Amino acid sequence: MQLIDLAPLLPELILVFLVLAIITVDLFLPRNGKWILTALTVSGLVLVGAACIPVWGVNDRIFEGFYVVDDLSVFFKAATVVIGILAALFAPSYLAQRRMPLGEFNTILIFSLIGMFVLASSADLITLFIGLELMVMPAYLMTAFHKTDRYSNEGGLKYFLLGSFASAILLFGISWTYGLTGSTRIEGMGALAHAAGPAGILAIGLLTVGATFKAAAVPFHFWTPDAYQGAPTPITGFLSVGPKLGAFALLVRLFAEGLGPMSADWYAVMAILAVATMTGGNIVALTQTNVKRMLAYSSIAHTGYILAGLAAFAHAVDPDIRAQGIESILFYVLGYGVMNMAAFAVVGMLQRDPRRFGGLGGFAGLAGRAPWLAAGMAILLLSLTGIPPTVGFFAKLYVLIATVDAGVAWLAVAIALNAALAAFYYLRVIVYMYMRDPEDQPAPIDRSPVGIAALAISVVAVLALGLFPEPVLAFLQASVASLF
Amino acid sequence: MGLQGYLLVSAILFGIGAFGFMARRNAILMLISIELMLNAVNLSLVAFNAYGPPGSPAGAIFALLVMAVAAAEATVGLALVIAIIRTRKTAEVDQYADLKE
Amino acid sequence: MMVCFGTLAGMYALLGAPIVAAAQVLIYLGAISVLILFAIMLTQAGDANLPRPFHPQVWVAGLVALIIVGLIGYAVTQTDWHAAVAVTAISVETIATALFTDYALPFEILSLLLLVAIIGAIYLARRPEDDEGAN
Amino acid sequence: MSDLPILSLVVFSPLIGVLALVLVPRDNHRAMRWIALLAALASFGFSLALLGYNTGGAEFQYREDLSWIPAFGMRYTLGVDGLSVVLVLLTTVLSVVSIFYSWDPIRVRVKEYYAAMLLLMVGMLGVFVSLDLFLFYVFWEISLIPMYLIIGIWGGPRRIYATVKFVIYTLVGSLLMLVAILAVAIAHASAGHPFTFSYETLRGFGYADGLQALAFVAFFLAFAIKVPMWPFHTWLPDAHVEAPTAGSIILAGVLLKLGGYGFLRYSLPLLPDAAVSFAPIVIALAVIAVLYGAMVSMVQPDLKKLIAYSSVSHMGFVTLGAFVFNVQGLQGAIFQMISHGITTGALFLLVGVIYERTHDRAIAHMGGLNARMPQYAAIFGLFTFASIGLPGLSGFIGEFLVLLGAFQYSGWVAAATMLVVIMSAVYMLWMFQRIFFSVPSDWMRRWWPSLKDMSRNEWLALAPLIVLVVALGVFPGPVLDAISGPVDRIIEAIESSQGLTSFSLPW
Repeated sequence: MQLIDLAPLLPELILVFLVLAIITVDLFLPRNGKWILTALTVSGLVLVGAACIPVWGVNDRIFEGFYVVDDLSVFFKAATVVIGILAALFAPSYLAQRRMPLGEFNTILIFSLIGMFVLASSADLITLFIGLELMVMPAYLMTAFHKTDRYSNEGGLKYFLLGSFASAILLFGISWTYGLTGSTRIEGMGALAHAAGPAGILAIGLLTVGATFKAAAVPFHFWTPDAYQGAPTPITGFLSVGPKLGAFALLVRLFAEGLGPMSADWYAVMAILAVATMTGGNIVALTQTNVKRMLAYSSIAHTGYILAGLAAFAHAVDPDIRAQGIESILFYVLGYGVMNMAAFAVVGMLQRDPRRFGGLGGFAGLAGRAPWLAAGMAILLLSLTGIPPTVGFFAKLYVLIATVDAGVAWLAVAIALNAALAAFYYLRVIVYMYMRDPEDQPAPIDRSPVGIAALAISVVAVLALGLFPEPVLAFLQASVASLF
Repeated sequence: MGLQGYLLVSAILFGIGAFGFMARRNAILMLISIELMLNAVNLSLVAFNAYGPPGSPAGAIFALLVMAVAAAEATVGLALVIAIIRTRKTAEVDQYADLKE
Repeated sequence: MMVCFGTLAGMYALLGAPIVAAAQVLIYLGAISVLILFAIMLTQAGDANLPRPFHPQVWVAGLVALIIVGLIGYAVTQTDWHAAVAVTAISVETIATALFTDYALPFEILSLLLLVAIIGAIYLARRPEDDEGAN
Repeated sequence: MSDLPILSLVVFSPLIGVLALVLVPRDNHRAMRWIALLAALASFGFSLALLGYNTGGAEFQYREDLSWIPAFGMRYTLGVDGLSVVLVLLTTVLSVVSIFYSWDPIRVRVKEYYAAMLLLMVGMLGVFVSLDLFLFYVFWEISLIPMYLIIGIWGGPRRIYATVKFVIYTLVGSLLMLVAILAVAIAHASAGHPFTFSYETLRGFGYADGLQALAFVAFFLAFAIKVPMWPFHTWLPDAHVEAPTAGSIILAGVLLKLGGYGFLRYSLPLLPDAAVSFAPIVIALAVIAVLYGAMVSMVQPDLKKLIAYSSVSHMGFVTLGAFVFNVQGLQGAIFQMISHGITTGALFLLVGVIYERTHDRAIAHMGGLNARMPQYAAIFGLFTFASIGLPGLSGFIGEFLVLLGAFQYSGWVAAATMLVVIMSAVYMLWMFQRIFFSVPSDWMRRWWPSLKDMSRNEWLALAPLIVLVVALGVFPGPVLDAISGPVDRIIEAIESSQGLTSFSLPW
């Protein structure tokens, strides 16, 4: 094998070297020099992002067809890098206060990113499955990362057990797909249509259950709140976004690319799952008084909106409109990634005192105590609600356009009503921040410069992408075009 | 006993695993149940491979890879169990109910 | 459990995949079972007699599991496996060659997976006091 | 002159004020007040340039058109016709008034307050000048959040309940409207046209009946909640009672007009067939709103609530006038919006005046105020009469024209609304009598020594409104001229439509 063959793998290779570098450097760093790890991680990730540029437009299958470097995968990788950088910036201060080691955190984080890269580029069910495991295994570990904390342990174990259960189901579906089509290639999955009958349905059913389990769709969502609440807060931010990005990469690969030709068969299931997921997530989030848990449930609702994009893809016939469904998924995942991570980071900043668990009370009167932080959080919450001019609004708009265009306007109405429902609990946090007086002993605020800077960047990005999404849209449309 | 026979065995094994996962409340036993499910998958993979188009070892290799994944899962899972037992002294999942409202 | 793993190895051998059978013996019987036994011994030192081995909703679980088996069984029996004729034995060489040529990439990724599992497990299982002192 | 982007300047000069506010130190309230006032005045100054609107010229003037998000054909298109011009002027005037009036009453979180007020201005002005449906929606939503904060932070004791109710009501309507906007644009695009949200392009397109009906319902919900129409009005009294005075002024003066403007600008010309078919039920709801608002007003013990319910009644006239589809009705509807904006804004301001002195708004607590505050009584009287519709003041023209329009539509509708004119005279005059001429209550006597008549600032704030209410009453000509073009266009669109033909609605 010549070295030139590896050129399309440049981003992945850099990641692997990065992770090795971190492990090595970590050994030699004094305890007060751990900040270098963050610098190393972030600069490495920036380098990975830069390495994505030459890979753009390659559109090649490598490794005997196991791995595809198309523009779609590059988009997912770029989004992954963004999320990874944010995670690496938000976490250190929180971890340091609780005496958790930075080296292991960065190592595990990057392993998870590699998993997401592999997942995004899979052209084969074998790679897909191993990529998935490589993504979620670190996620289990990160959930339990605060190992002296019983909540963290508990969340990690529950996440692990249910996640592995889902993996087994997905794997069984993959096995049957292989058995019925005689191939493990994703592009060969369309042959399942010929193997109609109970076995084909069974395979698709198992794949659906397994994949939506990973994406945390109702009714397979019950692991999320426990895992999210248990995990250290900045990690929760990553978990609610990273593995979700991966899960949607999986769904796009499996359902849009693999099962796309027979989308009429699974459209109804996806549409029902979408509505159940957004409504279920919202209704439970309404009853939460803990912001961390509320954001966890609301992330389920957001999964529902994204699934609606997939349903739009499935229902449309015109290839342009089908592409729009996928584009809406990608835009939503990216926009949601930035805003949700930042929102969790704010929750984390209010947990400087480790006995704080992100209750609403900690937010009371925040506007008076930390006006900038409150304003930033307010913008993020408005974005999560979907109020213009924010990226959250545009993301919802994209899904709405896709659904209306695909002729499933009822799904659009469901999204609209759900967004109004979600306003209840998102605005409640704003009410606490701006309209209530602080508690007697308000939660101390963690003002680490790195975290604040990352937050500022995220908020600006949320506004800028909401006002001028055009550059991302162009990138997006080009990358989805590589799928069709 | 033919492909159908193997697949039926695999189905039963998968069912037992799923039952064990849902019914047992001990983290380690749940982990074992998941291992059973993965074994069911492996059996079906190898069976499909054996009766499938000749010459391609995809299923068998996939099964090998799944075994490695299962080993990794077991490692992580047991590490998690050990960590949680340090803070709680029990492996019963029912008693891990702190993460509620 | 170990009997089950062992029987499976036999089946793999019957299915003409001796290398898989060997791996099954090595990994499951050799490694995973021992690991699990070890964990059971570690965890159940104190309370040997468990109050409730099963979840209260055991019947629901049983029903769901039966439905799963039923559905899969139905699918198995209803499908016309016309291709299913003979057992084609796969030689060790075939697998070995394939594993390091065609399947090189999944293999490499898998190695990363194992690496992170080891790192994570060591981190989690190490005693908490060591966090600050050791490195 | 013509190449100066007047409309952008009008809309965004308050935003520059917001940015300037950010830089001011937190405790320098004086600078903040001046910055806010200057920003609002700048916007008002630019809006005066719109007086050069040529009533005989092109439909939309002062146009600006820039590409924004080409992927979906969204453009930054601004432009005004006569209808927009009068509403923009109303908005800038009332904003200046309410910001100026807030100088004294608002003493906490001053920076946030003025930032919210200015942002609110941006949203409202943007709605009136957008000619792109998507841009319109963005501005529509932008106007929501500042009002939410204004009520929620500086409002009365039940402010949180009121503000959440306000937001949720509005949001449900507007999100459904968003879906309708998308549906309309996509229907146009899927007929082979390029994807666009341009109002002027989408307007002339014949949409399928089913789409029109559904889209009309969605638009109607959004606008009817904003107007607000019975039975979607319940958020309004709560919001008014809890809002700070300036918030009430803007809410009654401008925000409710967004709904009326929406009917006239979007519901009728965009979906004429559905509008024709739905008109009877809308008129029925409007008549109910007019009657209901008036009847409930009669029994209100709280001054602000009384005026709030009278708004429901008065805004019912607007909807009624809009949906009878004749020149008088439409002109009356627009004029009524302007007049209601001025009089109700002024009335809320006057309620604020007494509230600042006594911290109470219960009508039963007051009485005999004429003796202590004669100037106040005189102004209050002026606006009470304007609200009743006394000839010579602005309120008369609007109500009279709507009645004429309603009469052409149906004698019964006209008779029912005529009844309300009498009822409104009853409750307004009764209120006026109770406040100013009855025997002062014991409670009021306690405040007696501290009751001062109108201050200079209060006079200054009210002066423009006094001038306008008289001027419009005596010389309605310019406004009627300005809106005649838009009214004719609406009539044209309606008359060329057949109603929904493919299916009949049950009325």
